[in-house]
Amino acid sequence: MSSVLEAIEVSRRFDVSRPALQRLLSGERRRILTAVDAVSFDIPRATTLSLVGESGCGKSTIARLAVGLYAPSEGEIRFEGYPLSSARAQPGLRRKMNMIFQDPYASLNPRWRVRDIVAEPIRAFRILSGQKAIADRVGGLLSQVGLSPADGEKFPHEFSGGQRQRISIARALSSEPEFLVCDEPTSALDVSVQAQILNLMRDLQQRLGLTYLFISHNLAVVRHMSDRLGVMYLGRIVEQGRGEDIFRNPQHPYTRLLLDAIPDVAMVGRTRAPVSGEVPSPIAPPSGCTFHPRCPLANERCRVEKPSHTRSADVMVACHAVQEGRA
Amino acid sequence: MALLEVDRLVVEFPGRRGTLRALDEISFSIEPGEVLGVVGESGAGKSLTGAAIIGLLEPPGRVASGQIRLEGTRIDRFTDAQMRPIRGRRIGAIFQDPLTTLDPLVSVGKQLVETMQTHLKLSDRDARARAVGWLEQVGIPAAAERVGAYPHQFSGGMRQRVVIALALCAEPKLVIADEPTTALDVSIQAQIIALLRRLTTDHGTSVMLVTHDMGVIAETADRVAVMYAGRIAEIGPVRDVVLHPSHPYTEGLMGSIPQLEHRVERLRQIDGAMPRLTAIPPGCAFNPRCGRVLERCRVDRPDLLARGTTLAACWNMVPMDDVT
Amino acid sequence: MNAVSRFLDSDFVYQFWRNPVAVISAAIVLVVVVGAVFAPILAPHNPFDLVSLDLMDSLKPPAFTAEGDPHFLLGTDDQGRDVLSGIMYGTRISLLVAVLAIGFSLVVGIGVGLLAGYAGGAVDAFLMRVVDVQLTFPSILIALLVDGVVRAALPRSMQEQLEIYVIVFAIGISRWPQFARTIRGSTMVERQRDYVMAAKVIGLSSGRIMLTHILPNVMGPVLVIATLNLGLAILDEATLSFLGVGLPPTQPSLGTLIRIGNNFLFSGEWWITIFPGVTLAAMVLSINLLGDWLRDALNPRLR
Amino acid sequence: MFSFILSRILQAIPVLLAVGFISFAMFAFVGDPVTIMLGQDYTEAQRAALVSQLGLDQPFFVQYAKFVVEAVQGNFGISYRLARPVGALIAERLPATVELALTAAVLALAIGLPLGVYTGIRRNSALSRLIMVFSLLGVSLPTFLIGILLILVFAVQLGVLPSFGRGDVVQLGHWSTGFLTASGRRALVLPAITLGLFQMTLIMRLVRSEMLEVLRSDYIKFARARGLTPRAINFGHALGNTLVPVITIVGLQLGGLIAFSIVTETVFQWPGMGLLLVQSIGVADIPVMSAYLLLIAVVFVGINLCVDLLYFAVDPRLRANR
Repeated sequence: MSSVLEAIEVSRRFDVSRPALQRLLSGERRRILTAVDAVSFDIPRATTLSLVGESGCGKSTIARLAVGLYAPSEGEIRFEGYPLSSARAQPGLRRKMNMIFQDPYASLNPRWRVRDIVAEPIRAFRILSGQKAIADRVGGLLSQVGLSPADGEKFPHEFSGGQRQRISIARALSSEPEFLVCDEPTSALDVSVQAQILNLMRDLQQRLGLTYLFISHNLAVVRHMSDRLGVMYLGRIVEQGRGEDIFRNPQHPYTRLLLDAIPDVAMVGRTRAPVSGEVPSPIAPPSGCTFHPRCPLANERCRVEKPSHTRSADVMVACHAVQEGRA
Repeated sequence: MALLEVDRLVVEFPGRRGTLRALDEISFSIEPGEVLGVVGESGAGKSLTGAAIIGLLEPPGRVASGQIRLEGTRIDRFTDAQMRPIRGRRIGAIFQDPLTTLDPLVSVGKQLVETMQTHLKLSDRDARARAVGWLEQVGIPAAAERVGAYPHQFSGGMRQRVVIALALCAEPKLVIADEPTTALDVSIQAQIIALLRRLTTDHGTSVMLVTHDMGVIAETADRVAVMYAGRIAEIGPVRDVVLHPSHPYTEGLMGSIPQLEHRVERLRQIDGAMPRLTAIPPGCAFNPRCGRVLERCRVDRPDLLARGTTLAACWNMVPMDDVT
Repeated sequence: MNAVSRFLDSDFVYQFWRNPVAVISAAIVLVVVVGAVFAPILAPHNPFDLVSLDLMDSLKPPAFTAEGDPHFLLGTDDQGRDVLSGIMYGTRISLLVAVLAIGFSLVVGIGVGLLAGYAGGAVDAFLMRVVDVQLTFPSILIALLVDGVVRAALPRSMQEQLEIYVIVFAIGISRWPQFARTIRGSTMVERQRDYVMAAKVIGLSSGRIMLTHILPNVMGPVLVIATLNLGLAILDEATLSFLGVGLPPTQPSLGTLIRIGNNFLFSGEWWITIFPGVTLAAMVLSINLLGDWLRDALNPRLR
Repeated sequence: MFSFILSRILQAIPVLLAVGFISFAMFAFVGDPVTIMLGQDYTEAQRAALVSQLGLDQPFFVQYAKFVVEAVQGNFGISYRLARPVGALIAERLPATVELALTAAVLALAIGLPLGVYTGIRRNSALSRLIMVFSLLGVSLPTFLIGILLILVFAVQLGVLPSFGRGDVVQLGHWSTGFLTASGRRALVLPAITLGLFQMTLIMRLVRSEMLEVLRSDYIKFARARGLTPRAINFGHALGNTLVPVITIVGLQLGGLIAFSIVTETVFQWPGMGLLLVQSIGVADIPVMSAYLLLIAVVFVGINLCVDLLYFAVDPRLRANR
């Protein structure tokens, strides 16, 4: 099984310093935000890798890195075996990747008709020529996502959130991609609509053999969608492996914390044990293992030494406690 | 006697193309010390219900008919001046986004002192001491030093704690919490819910918890009201509604939530979307999406009917032989 | 439903008809604009036709006063020119200058704003610094100085015939920063939106994204500001002409007419200056009221 | 905070240099000062002497550097029109303009601010609507027309106030003031109203729209939900938040009064800098124009600094971050 997308030790930093003059006068140093810190993963064809974590963990930055909207500060991303930047330079490869966004109200240009929105990638890549051929294709795509071809004449504001997300999916499919990055595609939707979209995405994956990089903060959604799973905390993937394995036997203390913190309808009447502490600022992350201030298992080594990834069963974990068998 | 009774409440928004009924004859009550969850999709009217109770509907919205009774007194016809001693003192409110609900230019201590002194006879000294006490109660570390701090000096989760302190500091009997955890990360959510639960139990405060998150309701509420298109579809003890839903909408809603415990190939889905207020179908508002639709569902609007401990607005509740 | 009937049925049109202030303002603007544009056809006299002027007709009071002449509805000036016709031709010039000037600053402002907002970084910092500095100077001062400098730089022989372009340039250059800042602000918002991301993902060029995606979405607010600025540009032109550095008496705008009439104010011939003044005020007031209404009507939060 | 102010001052220097460059470029490229100063008849020797005296034979940037050095010392060259040093001319006229602008600023603030707050809080009352209509009139009427109308009514018809000039002035060192004599104060009334009216309506409308914006915010809603009195909400919470964005614009508007006085001074023949500028522009007296431009730039840099300091007083978010 070949991998579609591969990330090798990818980091991405942002300079969030104040203007140079003020920094000089008050004698403070540059402030660098490390959004993604030496992250590696690969996504085999026709599978879904999900990244999950709280806000500020870097999952959306990875989504943008994966489609080339950001360039990595360090490390390399390969798409279909080519370095991403050279793959992006070839239209024939570039059209094989596309993206679905979080906010169905912002992801469609409000001034464009739906048919033009969906047709834009077709025109940009010159996949089809002739008004008739394009119109037929757009109609087909709209039917494929559960809308009517006649909906192409309307503007985005005439649709509900779920329908807009379907339009967004139709647009993503119109470049005939093999790889889709889905950045929180359902977190702005109500649950009943979320179920529709998740089902649609799985149907499409099976029918078209799509490969997904699926970003979400919702563990239950991630569990439903993914083959493989990466749990992120402050720019690092702290645990990565098959979804089944991680959910059955979470090893990293942060993964356990997340699982405990999720309210679940099945938990009716039970109260969860709340975890203390908050996510620290990624500009000044804690030393050593960045999770140590909130970790029940932290010891002196965790405060000093950054844990490396080790394989434990089929799962990669970055935790001293797990490695030492203290977990 | 129930602390709060809402009886056939109708809220309307007069507009150019006729009047929109945003809340259509909803009835429920909240007992002292009880947590009532109100759940529904966006646009179902759950936040509006809270705004109507506390008398802060955005114009041109107005209570068109029905009653709201607080400890037996009708408050739905009260003027703004009459409502003022009730807001904060008898009904507190918690809003969704802690980043925007605190005045950025006034220190949190001053906001607390101001709220308490508006409603309780307190000297400056006592009010200040109590402000520190409240910050301690909601779990702000080093409360005595931070009482003079400004909102931007707190993180999102800490600010929501301050908001909770502000809502409770004049010791109301009822708190309306409108999506109090939606803007927060999951691990912070759990802390805030636990805090709210603990404080309201300690002070014997009732809570109306408005949220779209069924999980939050399941672990927090005593009873739950499920809203759909401005109406209450089902209301009952949380365990019964969650585990044995009576209304087809509730049933669909529960099925569509992905579960952590077990993975399914496909989620149950309710096709279509909730109707806009301008196009609510006759009869039961859910009938076009319902898998168990009957002939009369398209014509008559069902009232809340009892089934065991829950009430559900569904004609399927009526045993067949009762149908004439 | 086709586009026209859909527009007529829209909330926008509905709100317009429900607001008497907006309707009256629109009516005034319409009357003034029609009178100005069709002045050569509609005006009772041609104030530039020297043959038809008769000094015997000079300084006649308006027709509705005791000594008025029914031929001259609003009286005549010291040259015997019909004040009403003068106003119609003057409004024509005032409007022409204002529209051209605002058009000019819109083009500059939109270009700079889009570039700054989309490019960000150093380009943005530099352009916005320029905008900030210019915004600290009142626009009338900029217009005055630009007008003075350009005129000093032009050969004397060309000054008269280029005057109207000089003043368009001077007013236009004094007003672009506002547009640039507004466009830049909304461009920065739109740039972050996912539909722009979607266009970037499929590899569209920045120019194409700016023109086909961002521009249509940032035009709304700037057009409202342009309406309000149209009124201000009319005032700018009038003020420059009043200060004597605007349009010459051979091409009299409303401002020129007021300045000329001002000399007769103390001798009792009030109509020469008051009527152009009232026209100016009514037109600008109506444009401002209309612009205000437009802003509120298009801002859904205020409803 | 000190570093913040220092950085603001340092940032202002390039701005001043840029404006200085424009002023200088006006000097260098517009018109030929030699022809203007010598008139029609001159010999080549006279011309060459003047050219070297003015330094016009030196490289461009050397000239610019000299210009900057001179300008810092208040030396702006000789007026073509009046053949006197521009620095002295401006110093003579400065007090008249400053006193006029100051009076107008006090007027605009003292009336505009409360009216803005009132119309913001009582947005639907009849009085508010009336005030709003009048305010639009204030924005729509050109300043010179207001001046003319005021003269017509108070000077010509009623004859109670003078229509031009400054009245009697008292010399205090280098400063001539009209505040100290009755005729000086009387002469100030109409020009100050004319100048202040536009800014007043602008400030009022700005305060009102900001106030409305703030009153819609979540924290005001939350304050109402806590049962605070309207007084506490309007003045304890809404007003402060209204002032934050208003400060910048009001600061700049009031600074603009100095420049706006051009029109007022022309209408009332007020012997200030604005009148001087208008007279200079008419005959392309470039040194006066460029000196005026620089002076206005300095005024604005000063005002910007004051605005930044005011922010510190009002907004705790700044105090903590710097």
